[in-house]
Amino acid sequence: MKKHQGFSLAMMAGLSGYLVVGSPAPAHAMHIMEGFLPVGWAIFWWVVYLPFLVWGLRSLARITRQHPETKLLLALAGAFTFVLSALKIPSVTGSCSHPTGTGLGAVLFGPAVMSVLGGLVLLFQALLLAHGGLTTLGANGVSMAVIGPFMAYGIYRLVMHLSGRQSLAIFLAAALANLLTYVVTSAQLALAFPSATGGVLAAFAKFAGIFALTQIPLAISEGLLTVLVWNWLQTY
Amino acid sequence: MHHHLDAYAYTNRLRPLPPQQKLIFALVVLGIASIAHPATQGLILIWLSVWIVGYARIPPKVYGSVLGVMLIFLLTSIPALVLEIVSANQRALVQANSVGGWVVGNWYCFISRSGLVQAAEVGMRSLACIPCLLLILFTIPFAELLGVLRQWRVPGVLVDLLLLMYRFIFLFLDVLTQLQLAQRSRGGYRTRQRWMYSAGLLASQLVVRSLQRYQQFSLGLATRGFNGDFQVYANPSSRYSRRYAIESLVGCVGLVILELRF
Amino acid sequence: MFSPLLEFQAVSYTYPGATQPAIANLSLAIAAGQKTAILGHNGCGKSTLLFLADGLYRCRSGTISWKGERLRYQAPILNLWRQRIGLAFQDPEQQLVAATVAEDISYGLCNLSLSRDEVAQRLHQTLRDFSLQDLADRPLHHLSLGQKRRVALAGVMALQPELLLLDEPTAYLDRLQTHHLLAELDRIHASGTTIVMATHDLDLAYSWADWAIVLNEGQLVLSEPAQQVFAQVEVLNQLQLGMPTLLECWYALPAAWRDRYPPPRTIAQLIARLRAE
Amino acid sequence: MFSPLLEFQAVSYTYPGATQPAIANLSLAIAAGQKTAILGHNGCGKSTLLFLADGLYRCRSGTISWKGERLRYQAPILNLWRQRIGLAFQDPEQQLVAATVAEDISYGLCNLSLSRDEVAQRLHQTLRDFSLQDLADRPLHHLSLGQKRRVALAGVMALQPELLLLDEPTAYLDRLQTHHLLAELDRIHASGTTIVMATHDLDLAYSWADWAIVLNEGQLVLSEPAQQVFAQVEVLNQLQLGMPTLLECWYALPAAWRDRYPPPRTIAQLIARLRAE
Repeated sequence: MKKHQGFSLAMMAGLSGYLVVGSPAPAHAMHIMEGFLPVGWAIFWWVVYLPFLVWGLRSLARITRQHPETKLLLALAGAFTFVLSALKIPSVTGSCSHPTGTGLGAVLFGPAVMSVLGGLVLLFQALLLAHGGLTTLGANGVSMAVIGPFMAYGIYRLVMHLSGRQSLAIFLAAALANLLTYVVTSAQLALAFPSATGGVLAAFAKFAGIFALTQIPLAISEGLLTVLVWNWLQTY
Repeated sequence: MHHHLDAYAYTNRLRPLPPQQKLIFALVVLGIASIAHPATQGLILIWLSVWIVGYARIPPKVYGSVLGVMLIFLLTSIPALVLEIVSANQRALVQANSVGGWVVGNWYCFISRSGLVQAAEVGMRSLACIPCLLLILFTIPFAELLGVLRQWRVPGVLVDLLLLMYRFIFLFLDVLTQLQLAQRSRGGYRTRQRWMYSAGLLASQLVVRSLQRYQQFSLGLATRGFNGDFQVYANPSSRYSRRYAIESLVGCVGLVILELRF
Repeated sequence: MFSPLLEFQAVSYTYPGATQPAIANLSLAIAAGQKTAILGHNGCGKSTLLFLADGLYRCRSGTISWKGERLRYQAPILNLWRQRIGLAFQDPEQQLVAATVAEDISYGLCNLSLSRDEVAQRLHQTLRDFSLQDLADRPLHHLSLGQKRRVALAGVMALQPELLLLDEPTAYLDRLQTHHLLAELDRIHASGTTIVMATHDLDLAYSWADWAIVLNEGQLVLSEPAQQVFAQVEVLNQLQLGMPTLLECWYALPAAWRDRYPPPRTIAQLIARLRAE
Repeated sequence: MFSPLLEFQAVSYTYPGATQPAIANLSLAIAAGQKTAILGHNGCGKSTLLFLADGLYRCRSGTISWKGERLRYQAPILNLWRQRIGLAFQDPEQQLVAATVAEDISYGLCNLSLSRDEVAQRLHQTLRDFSLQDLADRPLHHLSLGQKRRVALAGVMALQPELLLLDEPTAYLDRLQTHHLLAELDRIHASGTTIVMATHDLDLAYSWADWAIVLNEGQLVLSEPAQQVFAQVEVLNQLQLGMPTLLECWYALPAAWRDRYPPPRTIAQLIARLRAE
């Protein structure tokens, strides 16, 4: 019995230490790292991501044929997103993490454009910083470049339609896009690593639960930050 | 910030090799690593580390620290894979799978045997795949990678965007580091509230700067006869190396044979 | 007198949203083969003038012409125009686009729809001319400011313009870098390119220019041979532009000494003249 | 001899990824109340030195101390350190963060967790000191470069540092703007602030500095009273730094004339001495 208690004490200490130190663990800055997903799932997410990529590319090609200078603007937006994700912001638990910036990008440029730009940002993060990876780019692309931006754009439109309050719309768009990105990441991990007893749902609850502790404050931080940025931009 | 990671791609000893040779090699090994058995994956980790540290002469300290950071992320992700929670009355059902556990209220929390196996698999796979990514990162300059993408007929819009983004990323990183230093020199980031305020100012400055850059760059492009494309002449100065080709071919075939014997 | 290469006739330009014109009713001519300096305070319209000359801004009134042929703002004409007139910006970051030095220099060449061999040949010639061979495969963000300026200039000169416009080419450069740049400009000038430089560095303009143009608040004050401009001490002082240090020293000397010689343009000339006493 | 305000002891710093150290085994002392100029080519380590002095970079070896007290890299100590030492960056664009002039100047003050009244009072004092009242609510991107430099300097001086570090404060400024800046620096110096200026403008350093430090490739070459440094013509020429124009003119004069006077520091002094002949 005594041994058992010591063990659980050690487990509790380990768990809390883990929660404090290792914020969004395998999803560093919410990216699943290279080689983390089984090959079947890696391919699956690539296949899911590709249609969005092609669709985004088509709309980009159309825009840039008419106005070649928009390439500059898009590249600047992409570089901005990349650099923003290198910026550390404090989250309430005391750890630091990075904003995704996709919420702001989606509201400014639309979700189709972000599905390509997000992918390019992920590629740069993999090739320049070793964040994320090539095999897992499909999975990360779906969460960060497709679902996050679509959600942000939808929420922004919806809230603007319902309340007309821009600050609120921006806050919700950025915060929920951030939050949803992590929910999708959790779902991807749960699908790949279902719990032996509870299946996918239990695994999802586990992953989502663990990340929630750091991600919810972070999502709020990103929402607030985006509102701050938006308000400053209004003065220009 | 991370400028120095990019610096090695331009100064490493494998620089003269054609980027295609290095890229295809890294991608093939990455493919093998993502489906192989743990023992093969271990060999891949060792082999590619020899390439990065031995052949490319990336300082072991730098390579080690990047790998170390990855290892920390891996370790922190293990609890999520091995911990399981079931309601206390189901405890008997999972006894076979449990290495040890404890009761919290109505819940039984345990370390699962299958989870441990899974964590080991994931860990080995990541440790084999990451050096493949790092080989690309440390030895192929991004400019040469773009040349390969053009050769492989990747859509022009994509290559143009990558080219411009690469240029702008370093411009903005520079602005970001300088502005952040300036904020620190004036006492920013002292409290959490000021931290948030400072970071917000920084982000909005970046947006403003990017819009200003847009105007400046469109003038700059006009002077250079911009016609909608970003065609450049890439100078293929690389030399194909038979020695490295043989080693990579023999190595990969060896890995596949080893894999099939399992 | 001179055959004017580039000519401004009553040109005005106002920035969108501004109340004051940046360039007001300006007429001047740039002669072929000359080294022209455009002088004036920051904000006097020097950069605007260069942007207008390169067809980047569209003048609100007046005409700009090249060898008597008037500039019209249509894409093919503008492209040809900008091929003849090269512009190096104050901030080299603004015109560098590609990933490496060689790629960036080749960018302008590729826009000319030359053959690949022609591009390669001119690229290598340019790299040699500007001693950039060792930096050819270096990414742009690893270069120092002096090197970036050299690359930007090389990218402009690769297109073999007949007229080269430089906006504050020595800003942020130290003496040694300035010295190298001037040597490069001398080489470019010797090869037959006309050069116009906008600067607020009077010492530099004094030692370098044949012809000087003085602007103030968007208006032309002087456009005369450099020696004549720098002799008008009162005008320069009234505009608070000051005088080249060398000339100030020279005027400080006893009048009897000065009468026999024209003012020296370099320290070496000054020393030689003093030795002669 | 002097009471050193800031002291470097065998300090080295290498940028991450670089092979050569940017600052190598450097020891020097900045005396209170003096006007110190740091001279050297671009890339010789001037800016790095200032960043190290402000605690923005952490030195790899050696110690930096303030009035004998050693700098340790812990948040509260660094905060206090940076309150005493103000740093104005080379490019004001990279230092100004807020939207308007008043907001930017108050940024540093708000970081000090002063009371609202105190912030407002010091903000207005600073606006008055730098004659920025009229610009207070102007957005920063509408300002000219000279105005931006003034705002950047005001933002630093609002924190009332004891030591002011300036990185190339006159780069891109024209003569008139340089003149105004120097007048402002004189006021700051007269109010008791020690000033260190990194510059490659020898003419400026010669007329302004009491003490001069010469760096080359991250190493200390000279740290002596300015007059002594500028007398070492051979060392300066060997480093290809050149000489102040005024001094070159002076040395060009017949030796018999020069023997009776120390070298002039301004054109006015030169003229006065020549008149005396």
